[in-house]
Amino acid sequence: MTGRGAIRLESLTKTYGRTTAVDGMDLDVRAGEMITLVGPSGSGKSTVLRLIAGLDRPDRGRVLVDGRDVALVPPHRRAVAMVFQDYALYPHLTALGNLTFGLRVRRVPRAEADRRARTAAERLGIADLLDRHPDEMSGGQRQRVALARALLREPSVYLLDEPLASLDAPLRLATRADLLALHRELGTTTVHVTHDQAEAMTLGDRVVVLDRGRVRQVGPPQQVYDEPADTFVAGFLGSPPMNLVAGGGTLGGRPDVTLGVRPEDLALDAEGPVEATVEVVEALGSEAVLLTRCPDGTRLTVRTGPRPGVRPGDPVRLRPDPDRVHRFDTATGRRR
Amino acid sequence: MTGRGAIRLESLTKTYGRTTAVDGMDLDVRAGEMITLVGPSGSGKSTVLRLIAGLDRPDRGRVLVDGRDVALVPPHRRAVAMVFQDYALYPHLTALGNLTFGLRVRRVPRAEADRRARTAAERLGIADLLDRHPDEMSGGQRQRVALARALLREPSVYLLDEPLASLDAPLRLATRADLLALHRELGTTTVHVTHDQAEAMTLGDRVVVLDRGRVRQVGPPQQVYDEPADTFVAGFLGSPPMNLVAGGGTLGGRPDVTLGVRPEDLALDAEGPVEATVEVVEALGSEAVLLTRCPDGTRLTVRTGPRPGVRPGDPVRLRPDPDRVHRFDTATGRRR
Amino acid sequence: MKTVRAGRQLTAWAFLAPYAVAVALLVALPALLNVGYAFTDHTGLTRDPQFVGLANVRWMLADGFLLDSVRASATHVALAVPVRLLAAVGLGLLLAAPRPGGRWFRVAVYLPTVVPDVALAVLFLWVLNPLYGPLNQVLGLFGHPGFTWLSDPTTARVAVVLMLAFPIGEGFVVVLAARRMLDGRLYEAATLEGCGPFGQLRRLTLPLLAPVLVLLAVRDTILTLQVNFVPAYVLTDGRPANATLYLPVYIFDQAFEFSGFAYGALISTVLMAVTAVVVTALLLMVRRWRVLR
Amino acid sequence: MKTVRAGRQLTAWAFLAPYAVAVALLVALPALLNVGYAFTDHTGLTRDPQFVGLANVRWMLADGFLLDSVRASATHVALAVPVRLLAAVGLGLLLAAPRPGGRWFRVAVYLPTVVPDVALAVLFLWVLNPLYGPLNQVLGLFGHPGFTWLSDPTTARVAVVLMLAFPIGEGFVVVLAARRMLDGRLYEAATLEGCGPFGQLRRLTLPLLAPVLVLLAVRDTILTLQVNFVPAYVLTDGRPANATLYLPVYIFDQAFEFSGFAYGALISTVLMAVTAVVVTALLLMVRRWRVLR
Amino acid sequence: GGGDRADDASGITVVLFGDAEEVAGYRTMVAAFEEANRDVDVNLSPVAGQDELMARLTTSFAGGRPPDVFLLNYRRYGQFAAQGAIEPAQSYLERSTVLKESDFSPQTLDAFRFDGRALTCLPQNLSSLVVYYNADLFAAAGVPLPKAGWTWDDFLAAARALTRDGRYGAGVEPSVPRLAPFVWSNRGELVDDPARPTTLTLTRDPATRAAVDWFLDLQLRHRVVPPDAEEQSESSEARFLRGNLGMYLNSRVAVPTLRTIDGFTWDVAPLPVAPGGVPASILHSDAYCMGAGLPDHDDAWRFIEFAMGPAGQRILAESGRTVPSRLEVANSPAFLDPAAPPKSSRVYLDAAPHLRTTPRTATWSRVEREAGTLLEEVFYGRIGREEGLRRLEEQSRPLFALPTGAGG
Ligand SMILES: Nc1ncnc2c1ncn2[C@@H]1O[C@H](COP(=O)(O)OP(=O)(O)OP(=O)(O)O)[C@@H](O)[C@H]1O
Ligand SMILES: Nc1ncnc2c1ncn2[C@@H]1O[C@H](COP(=O)(O)OP(=O)(O)OP(=O)(O)O)[C@@H](O)[C@H]1O
Ligand SMILES: [Mg+2]
Ligand SMILES: [Mg+2]
Repeated sequence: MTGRGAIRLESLTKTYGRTTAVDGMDLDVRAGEMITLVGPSGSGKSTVLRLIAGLDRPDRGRVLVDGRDVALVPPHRRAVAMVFQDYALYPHLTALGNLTFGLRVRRVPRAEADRRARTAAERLGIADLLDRHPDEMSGGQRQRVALARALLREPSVYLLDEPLASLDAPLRLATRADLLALHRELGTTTVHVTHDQAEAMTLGDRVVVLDRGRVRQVGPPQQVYDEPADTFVAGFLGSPPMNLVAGGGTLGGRPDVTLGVRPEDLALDAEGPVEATVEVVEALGSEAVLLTRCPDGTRLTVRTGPRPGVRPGDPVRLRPDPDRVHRFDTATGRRR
Repeated sequence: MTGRGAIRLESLTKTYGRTTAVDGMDLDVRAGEMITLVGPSGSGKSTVLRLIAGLDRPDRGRVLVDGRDVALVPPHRRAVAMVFQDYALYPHLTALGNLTFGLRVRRVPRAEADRRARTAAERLGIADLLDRHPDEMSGGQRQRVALARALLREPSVYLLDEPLASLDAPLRLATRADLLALHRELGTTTVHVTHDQAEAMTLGDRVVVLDRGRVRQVGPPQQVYDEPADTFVAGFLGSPPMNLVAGGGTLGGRPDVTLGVRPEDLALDAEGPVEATVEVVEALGSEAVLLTRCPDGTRLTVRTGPRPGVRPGDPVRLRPDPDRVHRFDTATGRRR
Repeated sequence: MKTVRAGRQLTAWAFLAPYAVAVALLVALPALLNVGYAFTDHTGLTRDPQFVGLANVRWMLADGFLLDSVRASATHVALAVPVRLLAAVGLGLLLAAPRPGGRWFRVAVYLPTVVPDVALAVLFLWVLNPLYGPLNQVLGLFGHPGFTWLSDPTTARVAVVLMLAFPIGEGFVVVLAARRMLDGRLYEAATLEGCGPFGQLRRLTLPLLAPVLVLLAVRDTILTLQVNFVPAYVLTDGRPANATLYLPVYIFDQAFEFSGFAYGALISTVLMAVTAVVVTALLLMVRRWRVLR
Repeated sequence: MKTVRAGRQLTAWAFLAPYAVAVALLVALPALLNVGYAFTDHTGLTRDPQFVGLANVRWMLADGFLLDSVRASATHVALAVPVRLLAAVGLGLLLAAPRPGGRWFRVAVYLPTVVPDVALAVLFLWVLNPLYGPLNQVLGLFGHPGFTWLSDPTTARVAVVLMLAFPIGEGFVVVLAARRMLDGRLYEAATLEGCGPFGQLRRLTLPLLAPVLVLLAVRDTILTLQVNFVPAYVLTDGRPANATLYLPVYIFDQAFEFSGFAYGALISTVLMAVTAVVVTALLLMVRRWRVLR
Repeated sequence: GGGDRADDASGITVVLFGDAEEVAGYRTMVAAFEEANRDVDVNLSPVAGQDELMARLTTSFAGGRPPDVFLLNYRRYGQFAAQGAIEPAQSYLERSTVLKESDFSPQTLDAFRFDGRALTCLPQNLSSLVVYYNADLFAAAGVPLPKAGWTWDDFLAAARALTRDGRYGAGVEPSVPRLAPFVWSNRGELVDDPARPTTLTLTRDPATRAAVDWFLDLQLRHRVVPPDAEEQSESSEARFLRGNLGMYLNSRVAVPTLRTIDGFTWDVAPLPVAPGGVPASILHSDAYCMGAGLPDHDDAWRFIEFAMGPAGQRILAESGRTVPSRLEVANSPAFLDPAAPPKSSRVYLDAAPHLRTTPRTATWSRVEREAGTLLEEVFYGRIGREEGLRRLEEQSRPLFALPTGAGG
């Protein structure tokens, strides 16, 4: 807790009407850390960001930045930059105007502001759009303007709400690398929401899994992936998700234990202990996903290399990696 | 060309001011086909959809539906349903109102319209949001309302502009399956824009790669993936993208030929012919990506299983799959 | 956060307070006084007004002229407000879309608003002239003998409404601007759902513009009840047979012409109350629309 | 597509044509005639008007009273329009945000607009009373001897402006509604970029509302130049020394009191022209803003 | 209600002005007329002031529907007569079996001979400027009551004696018609040529100037009339009604209001005479006119005959507002009734021989308005006397020569 921008959420709660968007959430973000929020649609990710930014007031609980309760700090005095899920670009300004808005507010001279805006725009590949208005840009272009605008802010906390969602794959990859480099360089505390598995795994020091406004698990991505705290996390992280089989089924085990095995931990192996029939082969180019069905009706998803050499209807045998079988309490869903 | 909804685009061109969004595009979509448009941000994907829908008038070229030029058909008489990239929900109506809007326009009785809206909402998991207004929903919830609204339309053509972009991974997977099932069931011609590699590979009969308003390649997804027509397509499809090495480099070959090898076609092999040093290990949970650098400075991306057992700085040897090395003309970029 | 809000509220109130005081002192207090006068025998210049209780009210209830006046005002509002609204909204929506020549048409619609009230009334004196006026000439083309417009109660009322159907520029421009503020994307969505121009009008434009339309209706009601008085005064001054003796004209006559200051105060209090009721009713109607929340 | 558009255009024009004809026949033609009258010796009474060439124009150029009147009107517009706009916009923006008691305050701001013009003038006659009026009483509290408001040209003009600073309900409500139509998300974005309330006002609200504000300015200019005549007429009737002899009052007097019908036509033509010029200038200023495109 | 009935073919429209009491009188008269002439339907359309009347008449004429009968003040009828908007009454009167010229006060009739000979309208009353006084205040201050032939000095002395304790001696509206009788009494003239005036003569004629100065001095030097702020706070009429003003200068029009006084005794006196001058006052008279250009004037004339006949004149006299122009009624108890104040109503009749009129040109009302505006400025000391009077003459001069249609 030495650097600037350490965030602490204490039993934070926010209710809209009858919907509890955030439900008694506790979280510690170290100064300079980059943390990723993931969770199903409507689980309160955007709401958490809004509460940290001060755009909404919590119904209960506190937000502390660098140890101080910021309830009394109005949003425009919190050094926070945010990328909104729906961009929130100023429709009456050009891209350049959108980028320099905050700089001008902070009395950066026009020439200097323009220069900095141009640099940021070049980095994100929107330098030739600077005189367009938001309604003259494509979705991805708008999102890049929104991102560039936030990056120009130099805050003590970045709040990014799916900042790369509308970008195509190569651009997303490049921008992800950019964000990482920037974070290494500046060390600004960053809270980042994403739906993308790869981003969740690579773009944060830790990942927070939310479900219906509650934290399910917090930890380094690989750890959360490898040791999901419960069936919810296990089913949520990873695409395709983990195969979860109630105990005593094809994968063996006891009735009160649910066994889980990730698709990539099921190998096609003629000697494998599990017998199944291929139903669908999804070729994803770089890999393939087999949807198989065991004699007892259990469906198992298997991830293989690009050209698995099997076709729908083929009988196969599967071998779960014994080190990689997860055990959950069937009643509570918690890992055991 | 027997069913309804065959679309033919003939040298379609659309210019906004100095920007040519769509540039002499030719495309045939068979009746009942599901086709995927991919391309970098700003490459004209949304514009093509708008031209097909009749929301914009082409500057040149024609749109034919079932063989007839539809230039004279106003948009509200074209049997087209569209999901907009920015949703375009009616702010003054609840989710239910948004869903039943089109049904009511087509004089479906209120009770029947409500029933159908509820069914569609349940399918997409938004049944408990039906009395919310758009500004009371999360991003993913809004997108699902937009999708449900389009699905209720029963048109002869679906135009879907990134319909799943804001959904979390499990939901996206489920919805993708739903869309596929629906398409199999109804056989409605569908044009679909996506940034997601998995969707591009699985959700269309054919994929169309656009670049700056021009078609670069059309074909079944696996074929486009396996035999990209040029370096642009090779670099665009696949994440991480194909390693492209100018001829005569680490991968060998002639100077006028650029060689390409996909990350998954580079195996870690102590005997491999290519020598490299690991720079970064990106653990993505289900797999890992190694960024390596050869002695001549060439960077190669390698895709491996989840726990590759190497660390940054380790020297490794790589073996390209000889059947999977792509050859492109260095000058034109075209496949040879 | 509470304190911050409280602080900001304080600033806001600091700005608002002087205005509040001014309204209280310069309008509310005198208005109350005015209400007070309604129960005296004040004539505006004579001795200290004496309290006369409900005498004025009794007189009012028996006042045939007032009844005429109320009837005239009611008919007028019932006719003129819809006509003016329809014209302003219809033209505003039709001309909001860019179309060739639209600019000139917009100017043409606004033009009559620039004509001073008095001048407009004078123009209409000529337009309505039973012998040379163009209106009767046009009716003549269709074989109609024409009307002596200002002589018959019905045609006189119609004539005033007709005159006031032209200076609608403000409403027109408000509708124009509001229509242009609506998100075009919604219309695209509706179009693709099979909604034609009329469906869009009914299902999008009107609901989305509802607050603006109600505002215009409220404004026009007040305007028509209270302000559009000069042209009517000049054109007909209550004639014939009190058919156009609108309430403000009557109040004006009472307060300034016949020294019935107290009585004028009473009627204007009543007029204010009626206006307030009409406006409140309109606003309550609107509260049901979400957009105004 | 061209044909479809053409078809739709036709329908639109079919709706517009009757109005165009009506405007031409009932407003434009008479207005031209009015211009024609300006060059005759018409008195509005019986004789057939005779063409007198530029006699009226010559008289106009030499008319010292007209000069007074123009000066009065110009000062009035220059004072009243900014004051009214500032009040309407300021109050509209302050009261757009929900705040406790805001509803009542909104009603209070709208209230004076419901007071009939004539009644408002009567109220102000009392407010401005040099001995008993509350205004001088308040000044007295601050040790100021007070003014004989309606005796001095300056204070008389100020008094009229003061009176007209209250019936601003329409502009107020328009600003209120427009402000509420703006996307709150933009304000959140601006806040997070460090923009305080004043910065938001300057950088978001005012630019985004620019079209509405210009509209209000245009409207208020026309209103102030031409329509806000009844209260001024009642309150001061040109006194003192023609300091408040605003143009419409002068035109009214000319045309209706002194049988100067032709001259009245001439001045109202000029007034219309001046209004048109002012409005055009305002609108041209606005064309530079993108929002109106 | 009342006199306004739906138009029908045999009806006539009568437009006239007056305050509530007067209008009540007119209504009674119209009812009596309709009683006597059941075939004629009168549509009575009253307005309050002369300004509204002018607006009403102009719009009626411009709209092609002039009223059949309307009441006009003689200071205003010039602009109508000059336009031929009035059907001249002379020939009707000559043919009439009901009315004779000799029934009426000749000074009044003369005021309505536009070209000097033919009668344009028939004047219904002959009021004049007089002094109303609060007899109780006079008694309390020990000042002798005003009487015929009293002088300006008497007036000033009385006013001075009455001015004290927030009370003022006299109240007068600073306007040309109020000033004029003083000028005439001092043998001055308002204009250079009463028949063809081209300018006001307030400064160039020493006698006129002396009268003007005396009038202004009431305020500026002697301070016996309420100053600006006082007058604006409470009009002289209201002050007099409250018993706080010694003398109040007005015409007969004030009587209905003054009759509501019950706290003190009041009466009326003629205007004071200038030292070495002649008695003079100014005519206030309104006449019934018929709109020109109507198909027939028979019903209109019948109405005028009734209104100007004994019955009509008596009804109006009883309202207290008018001094009947019909001599027999003026001299009858209907007007002179000692029970109805003022006691000395004969003062109005005695003034008749000394009545004078302002010029009857088409632009006079405009001159009067503009001159009055500046006179008020000078009277209340808002601008200097010399400067104000100079500007007054200068600014009003072009108005005398206005082209037709250019107002005035
Ligand atoms: N203004 C509001 N009024 C009512 N409910 C709201 C409002 N804003 C959010 N909600 C509800 O609160 C819950 C959390 O919303 P939030 O936007 O935080 O979700 P999210 O995790 O960002 O979802 P997504 O991934 O779809 O963007 C949702 O159920 C949403 O419907
Ligand atoms: N109304 C407009 N005015 C000017 N330029 C426009 C307009 N609409 C789109 N463009 C430009 O046309 C090009 C194509 O836009 P389009 O929206 O079709 O891209 P896209 O392929 O959908 O991109 P994305 O994936 O980012 O949504 C872009 O460069 C965009 O900036
Ligand atoms: Mg969200
Ligand atoms: Mg797009």
